[in-house]
Amino acid sequence: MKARVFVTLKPSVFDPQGRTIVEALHSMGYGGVDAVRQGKYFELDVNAGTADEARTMVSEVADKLLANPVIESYRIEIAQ
Amino acid sequence: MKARVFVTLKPSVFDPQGRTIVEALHSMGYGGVDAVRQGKYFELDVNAGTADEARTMVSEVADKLLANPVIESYRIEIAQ
Amino acid sequence: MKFAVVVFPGSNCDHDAYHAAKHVLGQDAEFVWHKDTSLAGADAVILPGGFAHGDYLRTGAIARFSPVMASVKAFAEAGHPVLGVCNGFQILLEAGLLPGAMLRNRGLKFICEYVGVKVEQTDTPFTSACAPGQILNIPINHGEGNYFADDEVLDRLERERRVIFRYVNAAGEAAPDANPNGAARNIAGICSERRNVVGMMPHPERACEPSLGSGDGLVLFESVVKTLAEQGRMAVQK
Amino acid sequence: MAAFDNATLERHGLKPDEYQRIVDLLGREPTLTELGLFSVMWSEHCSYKSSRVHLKTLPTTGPRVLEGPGENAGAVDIGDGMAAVFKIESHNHPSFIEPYQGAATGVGGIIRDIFTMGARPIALMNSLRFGPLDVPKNRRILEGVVAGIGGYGNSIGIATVGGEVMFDETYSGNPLVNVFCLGIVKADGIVRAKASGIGNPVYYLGAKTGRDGIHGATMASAEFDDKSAEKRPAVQVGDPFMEKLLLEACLELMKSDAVVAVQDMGAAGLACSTCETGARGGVGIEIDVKHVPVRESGMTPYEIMLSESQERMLLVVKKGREREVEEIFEKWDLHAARIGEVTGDKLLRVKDHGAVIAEVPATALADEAPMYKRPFREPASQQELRAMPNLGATPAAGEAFFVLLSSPGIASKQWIYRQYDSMVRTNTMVPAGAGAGVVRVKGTKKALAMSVDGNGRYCLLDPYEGARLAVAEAARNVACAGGTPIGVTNCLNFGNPERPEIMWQFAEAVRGIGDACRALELPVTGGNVSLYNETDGQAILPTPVIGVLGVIEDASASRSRVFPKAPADIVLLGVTKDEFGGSEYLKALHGIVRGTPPALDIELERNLQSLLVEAASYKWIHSAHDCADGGFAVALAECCFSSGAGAAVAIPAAVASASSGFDAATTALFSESASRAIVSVAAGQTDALLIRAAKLGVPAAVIGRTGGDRIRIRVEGQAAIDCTVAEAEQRWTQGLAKYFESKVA
Ligand SMILES: Nc1ncnc2c1ncn2[C@@H]1O[C@H](COP(=O)(O)OP(=O)(O)O)[C@@H](O)[C@H]1O
Ligand SMILES: [Mg+2]
Repeated sequence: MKARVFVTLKPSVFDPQGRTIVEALHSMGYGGVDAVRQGKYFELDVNAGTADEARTMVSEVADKLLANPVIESYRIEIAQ
Repeated sequence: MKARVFVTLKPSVFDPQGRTIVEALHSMGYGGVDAVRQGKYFELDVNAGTADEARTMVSEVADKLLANPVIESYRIEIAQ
Repeated sequence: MKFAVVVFPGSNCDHDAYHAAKHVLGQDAEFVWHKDTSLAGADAVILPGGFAHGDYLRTGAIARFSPVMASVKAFAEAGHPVLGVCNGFQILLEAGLLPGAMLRNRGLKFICEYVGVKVEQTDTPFTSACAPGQILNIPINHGEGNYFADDEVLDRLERERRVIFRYVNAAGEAAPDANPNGAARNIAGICSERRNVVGMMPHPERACEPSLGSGDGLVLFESVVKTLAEQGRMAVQK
Repeated sequence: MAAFDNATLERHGLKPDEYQRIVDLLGREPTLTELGLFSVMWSEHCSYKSSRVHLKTLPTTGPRVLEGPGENAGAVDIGDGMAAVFKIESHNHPSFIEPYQGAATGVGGIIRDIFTMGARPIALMNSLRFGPLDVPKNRRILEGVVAGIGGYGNSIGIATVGGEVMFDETYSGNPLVNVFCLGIVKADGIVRAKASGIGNPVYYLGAKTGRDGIHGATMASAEFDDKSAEKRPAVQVGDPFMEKLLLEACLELMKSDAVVAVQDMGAAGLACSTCETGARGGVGIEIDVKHVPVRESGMTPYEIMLSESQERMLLVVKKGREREVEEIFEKWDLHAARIGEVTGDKLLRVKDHGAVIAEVPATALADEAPMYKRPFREPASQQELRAMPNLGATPAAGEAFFVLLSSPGIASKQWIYRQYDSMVRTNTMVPAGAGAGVVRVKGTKKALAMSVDGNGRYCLLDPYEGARLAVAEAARNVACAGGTPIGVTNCLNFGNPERPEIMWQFAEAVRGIGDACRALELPVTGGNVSLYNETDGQAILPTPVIGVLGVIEDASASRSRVFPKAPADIVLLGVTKDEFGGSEYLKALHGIVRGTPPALDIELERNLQSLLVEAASYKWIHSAHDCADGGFAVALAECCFSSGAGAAVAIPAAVASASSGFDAATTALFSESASRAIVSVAAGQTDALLIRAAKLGVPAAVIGRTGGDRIRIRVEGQAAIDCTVAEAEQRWTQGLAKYFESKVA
């Protein structure tokens, strides 16, 4: 089973990378991009009986390893 | 308009981070995770008239800046 | 001769390259701000190490759009010597002046330490004064020096003798345990088709004075002087 | 007390009597914004209210001192018209909450303190404390802290040239991250943070203001409990790229005389920087928060004033010269905003779209915080701690040697410093991990040597002696590198000062630092205090960390600890006594921290340091290394490691003092007597060294030669240690690294 995890900085947390990217885009002429936030994206192959089981396991994994709960939050998608 | 860009390493490229994560997960008892690939995830606020316009602009941005075609590929989602 | 050292916002080995060229080697050197576009008067260009634009997004990804890069490209196309060190190498890759890309170090950690670097080819402007097969003791200092290119590109680089530097052990072998970062085929540096553009991860400018630990890097700077003198391309000041 | 209820005051960390003091100073109830200003400015972190009475006793003057405590950093004259600017600072609490960002922003903060003075930062060091590494959480903290220090320092391009790391259970919930930065500046180019010139514009430069770290300064002044997790939104994220731009822009700006004052925004952000620059200059500052660039919508003036977003600076510019400075901001693509001006009324006045929302005498915030003479008392358990328990049979010396070498406190720190750029700007004369940090000063013949040291175990047993020993060790490390110590900075990490036992540790430690510095004629030019380092009532070991800076007149005389390849005489300087209190030996082999720490004979120490500096300057010696944690045997081994040389030596038995009950070999090898060093001597110079040592009254003996590939130590004629350098080095190299071995090939 495939799972995807999207990890993003919490909205209140400063994202220097995103800011630098926007500024680069502006100087390249892409004034139409107002804001960029950079996050992480994980694709996991998991061995689980059901989508629910997969989700439970992946949430655990995200909590413990993939995301830093102090500054990040995450979202999970399970695809069969 | 919100756009999301997912950048992932091409399958042929070794992903040292993904590999380290799998090993860490195995040693933490998550044997059920077979493989992990780490990528990048961007959320963009774009100023565009239509979803198509947004997509065009974001593809350009991804081609030029967000992804390196030698090692990475990307996928775009536009959400209103 | 005159070295132009390009300064990107976030470059931090710019002074070291300048110091090596000017104060150790005794040649002329000048800084060129990334928003400038003139390389007039320069005989060789150095893209120094550092963290241009913080290396945010990807190393070198933003820097390649700096105004100066068009001039660097033209300078390279005219056959003049261009050296990219560390972040400078990463920028050359992103700019397409050299093939391949950088991945994170295999161990995922930043590494600062001396390594053995073998000079594989001496027919570039930056290795012309080296002995063939000479092993240099120079430091690396990077988190993303894991050179990647697909096999086709790698084979072509080998065929065209464009792998200029390789990580080696004390015996001079490009063995796996001599590879600090996982770089494909222990590659530490490569050159362009015309051989005038060289990119390398190790920092020769940090190894130009024995009192700091090693003087092995100076030969790269001496090489440029030698090559340009041989080509009659500039008046040697020294 | 009408305006605010107790809960509000408590949230602001203000005691009722402190609130009353505010009302008295203002002659009225404060507004909420004003309450916030007082809350951060009067916090322990910003006001030093518990520590000031003691800190005042430290010696701060001397012929070389250009700037003592009070400015952003201290400055000393190093000759050639140059000054060294240096300081150490803690970022302990933020590093526990988010190790990477906490440590990274700590590095960012101390670097700003240095370039705020107009100095170019050229070296960093760090002093770290963690809980035992068999606990996964402690490993994660260490890994994050080290990555954060490297992530920031490497990116901004300042070499990390030294540091120290120690481990103890008490640091598990309270890791310590102390960072030191050194900069250089022309002596007449030092910039102060004193606002002046009524009508001069006040600029805000750098990153936008977000809700980061609001109440960080008060957080750093409160103990942890189960609820600290709730304080988490306060985490600040470092942006080394922005700081690199700020650094270059500020140094460029300060070359012109268009800038009157510069102040970084650290703890307590805009509040602190405005009232401090105003108070120092005896003027007022008026700003309107509507001009402050913000990152988030809907920020209140309260939040804007208290935000601790990183990488921001406050500048006072000469009126009429605005264009000049703005051009420099633009060159570096930095956002700047004119937020107000200098006034003559000595008030910090904050407006919100023209309406005054706070109006407080700048000195009331900056200088009028309460000063406490907190009660202190020696803990009842102190006598018991100082007694040595019966330890049973003594393990064989060779076994103990290996245990010590692989103990994380002693083991090689290469796994750590390999992640730091230790060479950028090509000044580093002593390689990472091979002794004190040494950087040359380009444009002169000189080099600067520096070391940070502290030993919480000694301080637990006797904070006064422990602090003196820390000063002595840091200075000795500098002297071993060939540097004459010229200045001291310190970072005082302790538990809750409201407990008399902790306050006693603090007072004793400060007294010890003062006495040692006076005896060695070393001025203390600055420092930092971090209190409330305790979790659920368990305080950390009292940990004063001392940073010493020294000058090496001729950079080519700088010395590392590493033996030469060619054979050389080995000389031991100093005397070994039976002194095991607080030793690494007791900790690593018996798991205890007991006894009396080594006695420090400060006269001997002073003479030893003079001898070391002289011996280096005349190039009598190849290498020098002090005997500290782990004693003589460990120090000798460290001289062999990475040299390619072994050593064969014979040493006498230790001088008996208080008997620990260990056998002769164990005592001679592992006792931690102070004021000792191992030097390798240049060919033909042994007599010169010994004669000079005798003149200075420093015991000195040729104990053997370098060479071969074994470490062989005989004590009183009996073989005590005999192993290959390789097998010893393997244990030393793996001792720390083994906890972090990645399985990725
Ligand atoms: N956190 C650190 N960062 C950088 N270097 C470190 C760190 N910890 C230790 N080192 C280096 O490792 C070496 C050994 O440290 P230590 O045993 O404390 O030295 P000493 O015995 O001279 O007091 C020194 O050169 C020191 O600078
Ligand atoms: Mg030490």
